[in-house]
Parts: sequence; C-alpha cells; structure tokens
Amino acid sequence: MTLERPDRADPYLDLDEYEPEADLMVLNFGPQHPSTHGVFRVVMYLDGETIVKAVPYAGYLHRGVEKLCEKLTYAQITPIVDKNDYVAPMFNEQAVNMAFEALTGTEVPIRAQYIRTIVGEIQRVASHLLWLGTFAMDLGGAIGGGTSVFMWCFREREMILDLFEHLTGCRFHYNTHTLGGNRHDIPAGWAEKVHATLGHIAQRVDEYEAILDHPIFKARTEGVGVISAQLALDLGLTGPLLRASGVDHDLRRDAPYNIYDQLDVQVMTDTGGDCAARYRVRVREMRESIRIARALVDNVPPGPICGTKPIKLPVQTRVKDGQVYVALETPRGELGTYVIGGGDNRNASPYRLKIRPPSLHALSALPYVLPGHGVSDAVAILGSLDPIMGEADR
Amino acid sequence: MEQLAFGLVAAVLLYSALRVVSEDNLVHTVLWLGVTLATTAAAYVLLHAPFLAAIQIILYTGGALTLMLFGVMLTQRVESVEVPNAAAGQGRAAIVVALLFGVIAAAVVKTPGLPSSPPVDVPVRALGRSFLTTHLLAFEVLSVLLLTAMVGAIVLARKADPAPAPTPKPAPKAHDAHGEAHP
Amino acid sequence: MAVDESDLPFEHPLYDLMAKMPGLDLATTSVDKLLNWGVRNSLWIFPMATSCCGIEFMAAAASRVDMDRMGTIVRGTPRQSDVMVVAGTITVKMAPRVKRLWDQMPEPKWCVAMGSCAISGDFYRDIYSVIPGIDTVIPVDVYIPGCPPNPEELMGGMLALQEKVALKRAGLRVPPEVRPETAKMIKPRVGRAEDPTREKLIGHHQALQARTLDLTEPADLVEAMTPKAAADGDQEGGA
Amino acid sequence: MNPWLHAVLYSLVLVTVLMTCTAYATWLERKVAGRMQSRLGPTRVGFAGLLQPIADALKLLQKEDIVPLAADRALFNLAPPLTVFFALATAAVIPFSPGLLASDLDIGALYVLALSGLMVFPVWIGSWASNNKYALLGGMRAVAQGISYEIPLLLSVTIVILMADTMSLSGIVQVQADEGWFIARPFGLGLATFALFFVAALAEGNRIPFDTPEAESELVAGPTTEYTGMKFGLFYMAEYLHSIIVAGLGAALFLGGWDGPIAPGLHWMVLKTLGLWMVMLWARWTFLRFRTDQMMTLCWRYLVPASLGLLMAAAVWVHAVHGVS
Amino acid sequence: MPMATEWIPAIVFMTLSLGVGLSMVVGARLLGVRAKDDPPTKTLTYESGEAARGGAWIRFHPRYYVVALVFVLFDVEAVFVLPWALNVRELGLLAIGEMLVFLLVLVLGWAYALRKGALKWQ
Amino acid sequence: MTTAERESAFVELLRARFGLAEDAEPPPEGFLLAAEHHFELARTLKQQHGYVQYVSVVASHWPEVPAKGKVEGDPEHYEVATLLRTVGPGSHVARWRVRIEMDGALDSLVPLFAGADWQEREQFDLVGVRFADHPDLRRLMMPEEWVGHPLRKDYAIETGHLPWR
Repeated sequence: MTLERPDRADPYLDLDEYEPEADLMVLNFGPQHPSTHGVFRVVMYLDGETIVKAVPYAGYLHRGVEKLCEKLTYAQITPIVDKNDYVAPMFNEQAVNMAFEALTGTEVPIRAQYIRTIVGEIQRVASHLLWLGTFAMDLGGAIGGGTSVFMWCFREREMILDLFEHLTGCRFHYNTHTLGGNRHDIPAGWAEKVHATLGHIAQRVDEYEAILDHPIFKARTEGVGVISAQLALDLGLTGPLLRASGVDHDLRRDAPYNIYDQLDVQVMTDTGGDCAARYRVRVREMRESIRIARALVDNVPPGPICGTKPIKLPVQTRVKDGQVYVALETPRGELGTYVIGGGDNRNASPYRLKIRPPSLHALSALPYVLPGHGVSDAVAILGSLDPIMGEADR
Repeated sequence: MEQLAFGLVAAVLLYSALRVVSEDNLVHTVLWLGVTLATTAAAYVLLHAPFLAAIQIILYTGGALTLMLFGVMLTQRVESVEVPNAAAGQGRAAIVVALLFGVIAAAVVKTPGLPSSPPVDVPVRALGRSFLTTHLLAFEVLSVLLLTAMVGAIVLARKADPAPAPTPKPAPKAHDAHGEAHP
Repeated sequence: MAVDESDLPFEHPLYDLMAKMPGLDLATTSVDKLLNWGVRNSLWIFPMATSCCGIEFMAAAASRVDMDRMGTIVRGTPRQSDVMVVAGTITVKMAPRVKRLWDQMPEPKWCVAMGSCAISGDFYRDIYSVIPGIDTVIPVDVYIPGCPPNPEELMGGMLALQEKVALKRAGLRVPPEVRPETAKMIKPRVGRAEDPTREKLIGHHQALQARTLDLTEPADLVEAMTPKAAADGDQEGGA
Repeated sequence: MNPWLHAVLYSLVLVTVLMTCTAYATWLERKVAGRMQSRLGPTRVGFAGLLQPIADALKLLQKEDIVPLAADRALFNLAPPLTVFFALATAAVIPFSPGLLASDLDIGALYVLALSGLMVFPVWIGSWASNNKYALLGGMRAVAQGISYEIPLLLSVTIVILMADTMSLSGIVQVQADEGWFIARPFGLGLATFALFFVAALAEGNRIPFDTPEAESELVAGPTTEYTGMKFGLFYMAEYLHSIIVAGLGAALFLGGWDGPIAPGLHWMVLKTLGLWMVMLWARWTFLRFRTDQMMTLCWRYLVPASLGLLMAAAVWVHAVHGVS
Repeated sequence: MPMATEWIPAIVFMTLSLGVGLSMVVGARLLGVRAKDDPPTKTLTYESGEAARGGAWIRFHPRYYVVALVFVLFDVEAVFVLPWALNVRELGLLAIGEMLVFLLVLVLGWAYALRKGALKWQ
Repeated sequence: MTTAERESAFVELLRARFGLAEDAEPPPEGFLLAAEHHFELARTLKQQHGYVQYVSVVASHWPEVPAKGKVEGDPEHYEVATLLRTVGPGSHVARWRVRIEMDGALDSLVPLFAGADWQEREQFDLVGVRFADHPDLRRLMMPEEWVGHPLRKDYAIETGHLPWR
C-alpha cells in the first residue's frame, strides 16, 4: 500500500533538486522574533517570498524539567511543572497529580474533582483569550489593529487571574493541585464572582467575534495553513488543531477524567483545517467552557477537598513501582504524563517522568505546512498553532 | 542667477553621468542614473518646462529607475560587476560618442534663432490639444505600442509556467516505505 | 563640575568638548541633566521574553498596567532599543543569542533581569541546560525578583531603572547592595561564568557551553562580509 | 519684499511648524491609541505626557550610531535624510489658506505626486544598504506596493484635475470654494474618487492595513531594522510627515481646503487635515494587515480598472456640465 | 529672462527640507555617544539573534520585474491622461472618445497580464 | 466500542500475534514486547484497529544492576514505551514497552506516523536511544555540539543545595 500524500509538503526536500526562479534566501525566523511566541527558530528557504522549505529548531527553552523531576519528590513536582505551560498552569499541575494518583491509587474526593473541573475550564478561557490576542497581534502587527485586540484580550484575562488570585492567593503559578485533591477550597463569594466575570467575558467574546469578522481577517486566515485530518492524526496533533481539521475527538468526552463523564461536553469541530477554522474552534470552546464553568460553580457538592492526609515532609509521599500514562485535555490538546515510579530517595521521586507536550507536536507540523506559503502566512500559521515554548521544550 | 543655477545643474548632471559609467557596483550605477534623471528634471524647470520636469520625475526617475533596479536585482551578482578588461573598446566608444556629439552640435547650430530666443512656457493645455487633434494617429498608435510592450514583457519575463509551490517530491527511502518494504 | 565618565561603557564627544572649553564647562551639568532627562523618559524596551515572565511582561504592556505611561515602547529589533528586559529562563542554547543581541544594541543601554530565572536560574540553576542567571553573560542593571514578578513590579523595576540612569549619569555611583551573608546564601552552587570554581562543580559540558559565549566565530564575519561565499559555500544555498 | 527673503522666511516657519506637528502627531497617536485600547498612553513626562516627543528626540539624538559591517556605508547613511527630504518637500505646494502657501506652482498637483512617488526610493536604498534580509524583503515590498498604488493615486488626482480644470492646488481649492467641494460631486463621483485617493494614499504611506513593508510581526522592523538612533528617528519622522501631508493634500483636493464659513481659512484647513489624519489613525488601530499578494491583487485587479472607469465617468460628467461646445 | 518666480520658494523649501534631515544626522553625530569597546558581534547583521547564513544581496524573483514593467506602462498612460484632462471641456466628446479607445487598448494588455498571472505575488 | 472493550481487544491481539504469553495478565508496567514486533504491531494497530493518532514515545535508561545474592543482575539497557490512540468516543491508548540493548536500535515509526519524527529525535537527544531508519536523527533540544544524553541516569546534575539531600 502506498499512501499518496498530497496533503503535506515534503519536510526532507533536497534543495539541490529544487529549481528556484531566484536565489534562495535563507531567512532566520527566531529565536528572538516578535512573533515566535517565545524562543523558537524556523529557518526558511525563500524563493522570492514563497517558502520552499522550513526547518524548525526547538530547544531554546529546554530547562530539563524531566531531569529535575527525577530529583524531586512527588510533592515538590507540582510547583515545578506549573512553569511548563505557563499560559495554563492549572492543567500542568493536574496532569502530574493525576498520574501520581493513578500510581498510588488515591481517590480524589468529589468536591476536589468539581474544583479541578471548574478551574480547568476557566483556565481554558484565559488561555484561549491570550491566544486570540497574540494571534491578532501576529496578523495586525505591534502598531495596528492587532494590538487593540491584544490589549482587550489581556484586559479580560486579568479578570480571570483575579479570580484565581482570590482562590489560591497566586496570580500566575498557583500550586493548588496536590496529590489526592486540592489545596485551596472555594472561598466565600467566589461563585458570584465567577458568574460576574464569565458573564462579562461571554459578552466580550461576542464583541471580539464582531471585530474580527471583517474581510481582512478572513483573507488572512481562510485557506491558510491547511492541515488535513490525516496529517493531524499522523503528527499527533490534538485539541483545537485536531478538531479544526474535522476530527471529532476531545478527551473530556472520549476519555473522561474528573467529573466529565457526568457532563455533556459539546465538542467543537470545524472543517477546513485552516487558520480560520482553528480560530472558530477556539472561540466556540471559550463559550462552551464558560457555559460549563458557570453551570458547575453553583453545584459544587460539600465534602473534603483532599483525599490524603497533609504531609509533613515531601519524602513521606512514596509510590510503588509501575508505569502509568494519564492524559487530559488542555487548551492546546492532550497533555499526557508518563510516569515510571520507584526512583531515588526510596521511591519518593519518580524514576522517569515524561510529559507529552501538545505544543511540540503542533510545532512539528510546520515543515509540512509552511512550504508554499509566504512569510506573512508563516506568522499566521505559527500563531494559529498556539505553541507555548515552555511546554514544548520543557 | 539663472546662469549660475544652470551651471550648477549641468555640473551635477555631468558628474552623475560620469559616475554612471564609472561605477563598479550595479546598484550604485542605477542610483547615479537616478540622480542624472532627476537633475535633468531640474534643467527642464530652468528651461521653463515644469510639466516636462514633473513627467521626467514621474516617468523616468520613478518608473524607469524602479524597472532598472528590479532588473539589476534579477542579475546574479549585484554588488560588483567584474569587467575583465576595462580598457577594451574604449577607443571605438570614443569615436561613436564623438560622432553623436557632432550630430547634436550640428543640429543645435543649424536650428535658427536658438541661442538668442528666450524660453517660452508651453501650456500643458496646448500640449494635450496637440496630441488630441494634430497628432491623434500617433497617440492612438502609442496605445498599441504600449500593449505590445506589455504583452511582450510578460511573455519574456515569465517562464513557460510559473513554478508553483514546491510539489511534494518522492520522499526518502525510509519515508515512503509505509511499512510494506520494511524488514 | 564635570561628570566622571570613566566607568561608563561609552564616551560622549560633545560632552568632552564642552568640558574642555572655558566658560562652557559650567553648562555641562545642566546639559547633561537635559540629555539625561530625555534618555530616562524614553526607555524603549527590547523584550527578551522567553518564558512565563514573558507573559507577565506582555501583561505589563497591556491595558491594566500600561508601561506606555512612562514612555516605553516595545521594539522588535535591538538596534532601536535602550533596555533589554530578560524575562524568563535563559538556556545554554539561548545564551549566545542573548549575548549577540545585547551586543547589537547601541549604547547607552541597560539590562533588566526580570524574574528569578533570569536573576539566578531559580530552581533550574543547576540543570545541565540552564544558565545560572543572566548576569553571567551580560551586565544587569536592575533585578526584579519574583516567579514571575507581577506587572506592577516590572513597572516598579523600570522606575528604579529611571532613577539609576539619573544617578549614574549625574556622577553618583549606585552603591552595590553588599550583604555578605545574603550573597553567600543566594550564591548558586554553580559558579558564575567568570567563577573559576565553576568547572569543578558542574558537568564539563555546561561549563564549556557557558564559557564559549564569545561569538566571534570568524566564519560569521566572513559570511556577513561576503554573501557570495555563503551562497556558494552553504550546501543549502540554492541552485 | 525680496522674493528670496520671503521664501526663506516662510519656508523656515513652515518647516518648523511641520516638524513640531510631526513630533506631536506621535504623541497624539499614542494617546488616541491608548484610549482605543482602554489604557492611558504617555502620562508621566510633562503634563499628560506632552513632553514625551521631546524626550524621545533627545534620547534618539544621543544613541550610538551603528553601521553594520556588511552594509553599504554611504547609501546607509544617505537614506534617512533623503526620506525626510522627499516627505517634507511635498509640503511646499499645500495651500493652507489663500495666499498662505510656499509656492503656488502651476503644476502643484503633479509636483506632489512626483515627489511622493519618489518616497519609496530612500526607503529601498536604506533597506538594500542594510544588507539585512528582513530589511530587504521590506524594501522590496515597499517599492512594489509604492509603484502599484501610484497608478490609482495618479488617476484619482487626474480626476480632480479634470473636474477643476487646473493643476494648481490653490486653483483647485478656489474652484471648490466657488462650486462646492469635490467630495460632494453628484452620482457618488466625488466620494468614489476620494475613497480611491484615500486607499491609494494609505498604501503609499505604508499605513495599516497596507503596512506590509514594516510588518512588525513578520519583518521585525522592515526597512529600518538595522537603523539606530536618529537615523531611525528620521524614518519614523518621515512616515508621520508623509501621513500628515497626505491628509492635508486630501483636504485640499477633496474637502475644499480652506473653504468654510465663519472661521478663517487656515482654521478650516487645519481642522480638515486633522480630521482626515484621525481617520487614518482610526483605521490604523482597527484593521489588521493585508498580505502582500492580497494588496497587489486589490490594486491591480480592482483599483486600477476602477480608477480608469471612474476617470471616463468623470470625463462624461464634466463634459455634460461644463462642456464648452 | 529670470527664472519663474513661483519656483523660488519651492527650491528654497526643498533645500531647507534636505537641510533638516542632514542637520539631524549631524546633530546625532555630535550628541551621540561612542562605545568604548566594540564587541565584534555588534556590527554583524541582525537576524533574530542568529548568525546570518548568506547575504541579503541575492538574485531576486522575476515577478518584481514584471510588476515594475506593467507599472511603467500604466505610468506612461497616466502621463498622457493628464494633459487630456485639461482639454475635456473644450474638445468634449471627441477627447473622451479618443481616450476611451486609448484606454481600451491598454485594458486589453491589463487583462492579458491578469490572465497570465503576471501580477500575482505568490 | 468502549475503552474497556478496546483494551481487551488489544490484549487479544498481542496474545494472538505478538508473542504475549496466553496467561499473561496486564502488568502495571505495561506490556513488554520483543523489539522485532515493534514496527509490525504499530502498523497493524494503525491500519486495522483504528489506532490512528500518534501519542508519544518514552525512552528510559536503566543502568546496570550488579548481581547480589539472590537478586539477579541486569545489564545496562534502554526501555522504550510507545503510545498510540484511537480517536472518538471510547478512546483507548495502546501502550507497550520494548527493551533495547545499549548498542541496539529500535525501528523508527516515522514511515507510519510523521509525528514520530520529532518525538524520536527528542528521545535520542535526551536519553540516547537510537532509532533505525529515522530520516533525520539529530538532536532536538540540546545544541548540536552537546556531548552526552542528559536524561541518562549516569548524567549527574548538581543538586547539593536541595535541602533533603
């Protein structure tokens, strides 16, 4: 069987075989560049302004988190992985803690599961808001309409950070999930605040849609950076990227964790697989997350928020040997944690902890998608992939 | 005053023209040509032909210069042109230039009353009127000329078929085996 | 009173000229004040935003804190910036690039280390791939602690930088905050780039990486000078 | 008075006023943009940040001047002052009020077009001389865009000339004062021509949504990527100057220039210029950016034929109303 | 005969505007600081912090050339339109008809260029 | 199909064709297969069982365990776990491990899944395990000239300042 691959460019293109109309220009795009969303580098071979071949280089933010986790105890890992996906830290914490809970067989109380779900959904809104702002800035430039959308999105995101600050006392890196539950219970008056904030943001999302619903935005996004469903699956793309390519797959519904099996999560899909589809999917997901969070926040059942006793020393948490893989759906897709138990310090540290970063998979799509597009489109495509380098490089 | 200005413009004109032929760098050559053309426009202003000066700027300095710049950028090596033997052909060129100069000088001398007649403003209106009435045929033929130029340029400049985005080439061995040929 | 410029990384020709001229030397201070006022109030930022702190940096530029109030513009190219804000972890792979970008900024320039990763490497500081603080590579003027610092703290750091600019140009040294015991406490186990003990303490490779930040590969110069050599010599250079 | 003395004095005043306006245009832009983005803009330097442009200029003057090793040194240094020259020289023929203009040329409209058409050259020279890939891509885009939109711009001004039957800018304004503003010409002729002019002028001035040459998010800073200090400041200044002058030109060509009731002519001209400039600013902070190919398509596929059609329509209209025979 | 007087202010103005730019450059030269030590990387080409691979002065794409060519042709046309515009009132339909024919021929070329994709950018 | 049904079908497949013992229960570490089954299993899963989504590959380094008394010694080796997923409701992750000797190489999955390219490069970079027939096996995270593979157990980092040591 030979599968024809019309849906993707050849990432291993031999440039000696390519006949350009002009000299190939080797353009370094990154690692420091206004629109690489962190430190990421793509070397583009340009024929005129058309990309012939794109060679991405990752690893400019490789902080050795996995090695560090082998030296830390289970309780100490949570605040470290916060820094991985620094746009949605709640999910990082939850991912590793779910893995450790699976290793130890810890039950998470229902109230903690509710809290985890609610903060996750609110965090998803915040993450998508930040994406929308930066994506608009990629399209509109630092001096231009894009910046306006960026500023507005950040204004709304700050409101969500205020919510979290109220809940956890931290603005950015929360360290609120712990083995067997949560560290912070819902404070008084928080539910009303959530309603007020999310209600406000829901209106704003409509506003953004109205602002971005104009011909230039459509011209810049429609048909740009098409990722076919086949390519998306092969590359392991997940989350909004996969759903924008028309694959109906969402871990919240298909492999439920927390209390998602009791919820009716609408999975937002779109056809087309281009930047416009990815934009639409994310905006709809924002609405859906707002709906879920608002529906849940009034119905949190009473009970304890942590299934384990508070530990006095980090080394007290020990887990058995074994290997687990736990995945959850972050704003960027499937964030998996693969843990091999039984490491240093008499089983107080994992032997090996591997984080499956959705952003790295997303970035690996670039050499397949970029060729044939111009430099302007490259910016739009890179932005639409929503990569977070802290997570991709770890 | 007028004499002084004219002398200045003529000096710049001559100098820039000299630089055009003596410059090694092709881009510099074109830019010096731009100076030459712009100075010519200044000379037109001094000769009471401001409309012609504006046309000179728009058409030659703006249009033709861009064309030349882009033409230069199509050549392989931009930053310097290696002329193997700079002295070659200079003698022949001198003869041709001298002949040309002779012809022009003769024309100037032969034209009656030129040195003394004061420059006269030609109204733009009259210019337009002349090609719309007297020289109508030439005017309309010009459009055909422009059409021919455009079509010809496009045919010559474009390759037979514009190379599209790189088509997927057969991937390396390991890549398209797809499991079948795998040991 | 002439301002002592001996420890500034740049010299000021006009200023020297004025100081030498009798009668004008009195004006130097006021001229310097004026010029300095301009520099202080127009600090354009080159964001070296790598990780979490970069998000807070963006938040500081956004509407709630709005750093534009004090006249900062964020420029994408080092050539037009005055302040490099290093926001986030710098790895050994990134550090040479940071150094190069820092070099490419025109004098007078300042560096702000934002967040604990940029200051000391934070808990990554002993990791094989992370530089233990950006001050091992480039001189830092203002440290803004936090993980990440709030946008307000960044704004405060920028204001502190303004003060520092004013003091330094007025000839007043900013005394280093010497507290030996603290220095010992916060001193990372991995030495700074110039620390001779570094090699012993960490893996050989990291030391190698950290010390070979000198980017003067002759190949770069040659390439930049002669496009031909690069176009022909580079195997991907084209047809 | 000696015409030379008069010219020198008047030009000095005009240049000073224009440069001050340019400086404060940056301030105004930052304030207005701030308000549009629910923030404040400069507030800390002087009252409401009014001294911000001065601080910026002082800072830029002091910055070290770096010429890249690979650059073409002479051209690299030449480009910035040349940009300001082409941007500023255009202002010579803009009529501010009856009798208040530097030089009332017979071919005033053409003079503006010729000089503003040359604006792309210093930008291109600067970008090429930098020997920087971002800069050069930006420079090529700037030239391609500049020359493409030159055609609709030229034709839209031709329509105005057709309607006014003169090429002198003060003459054009006078005709409008007598017969009504050109923007109000019937059948939408005036409005369509104005729209054409405005779009083409935005593109010529590299303003959003047509700012592909600068494209902060793609080409870092476009043609000015390698420029430091005041040289960059000159590019920056030229951009603002150009936008102000284009706004003034638009006011003179379509909005009746100094024509207006009650207040003196100069006030009206300034008001109209400012209004038009604010519209440009509004567009800038609202729209996203076109892609280069989309811009070229817009120009060659739609604007060029539209301007040709408009030209013929205007000719028929002029013949019907003003025809002599 | 002396130079037309209306050009005097224009020339003065142009000189002055050139002076503005030059004086700023000179001022920056005077006021600007000089670095005491120059790291060799300072004057290298900026390319996102990487060492540039290959220069920027390369052979460019022919499409730029085609666009410039079409522009020049339309420029020539526009130049003829200008004097025509001042004659429409007197010559009336005759002038309009003549220009219509002129433009129609040109539009043919435009349509050809469009169909051949000569004005496409990517 | 629910996740549980997919799980049992997966176990059945392993038993039938890929050398899993009939009575072997799913161990907590996941199934350990022989390296020669690796590519064929992935191909079968992708083409016949709907495991179309590439999830991840996890390599780990296991240093030598010297024989001591009754405890059996174990030479130094790598272990590579591969994860594939079905999409849609009842999504299931197929997960198996393969043991690779220090000088051995595992068949690359790049011909099947384009996404394996970067993941395998990362594991090669950080752990050091080699993948046969990988089209472009370079370092991904570390600089090209880096020596050593940081995630190996013999690659020490200084953690002296951490308080519990």
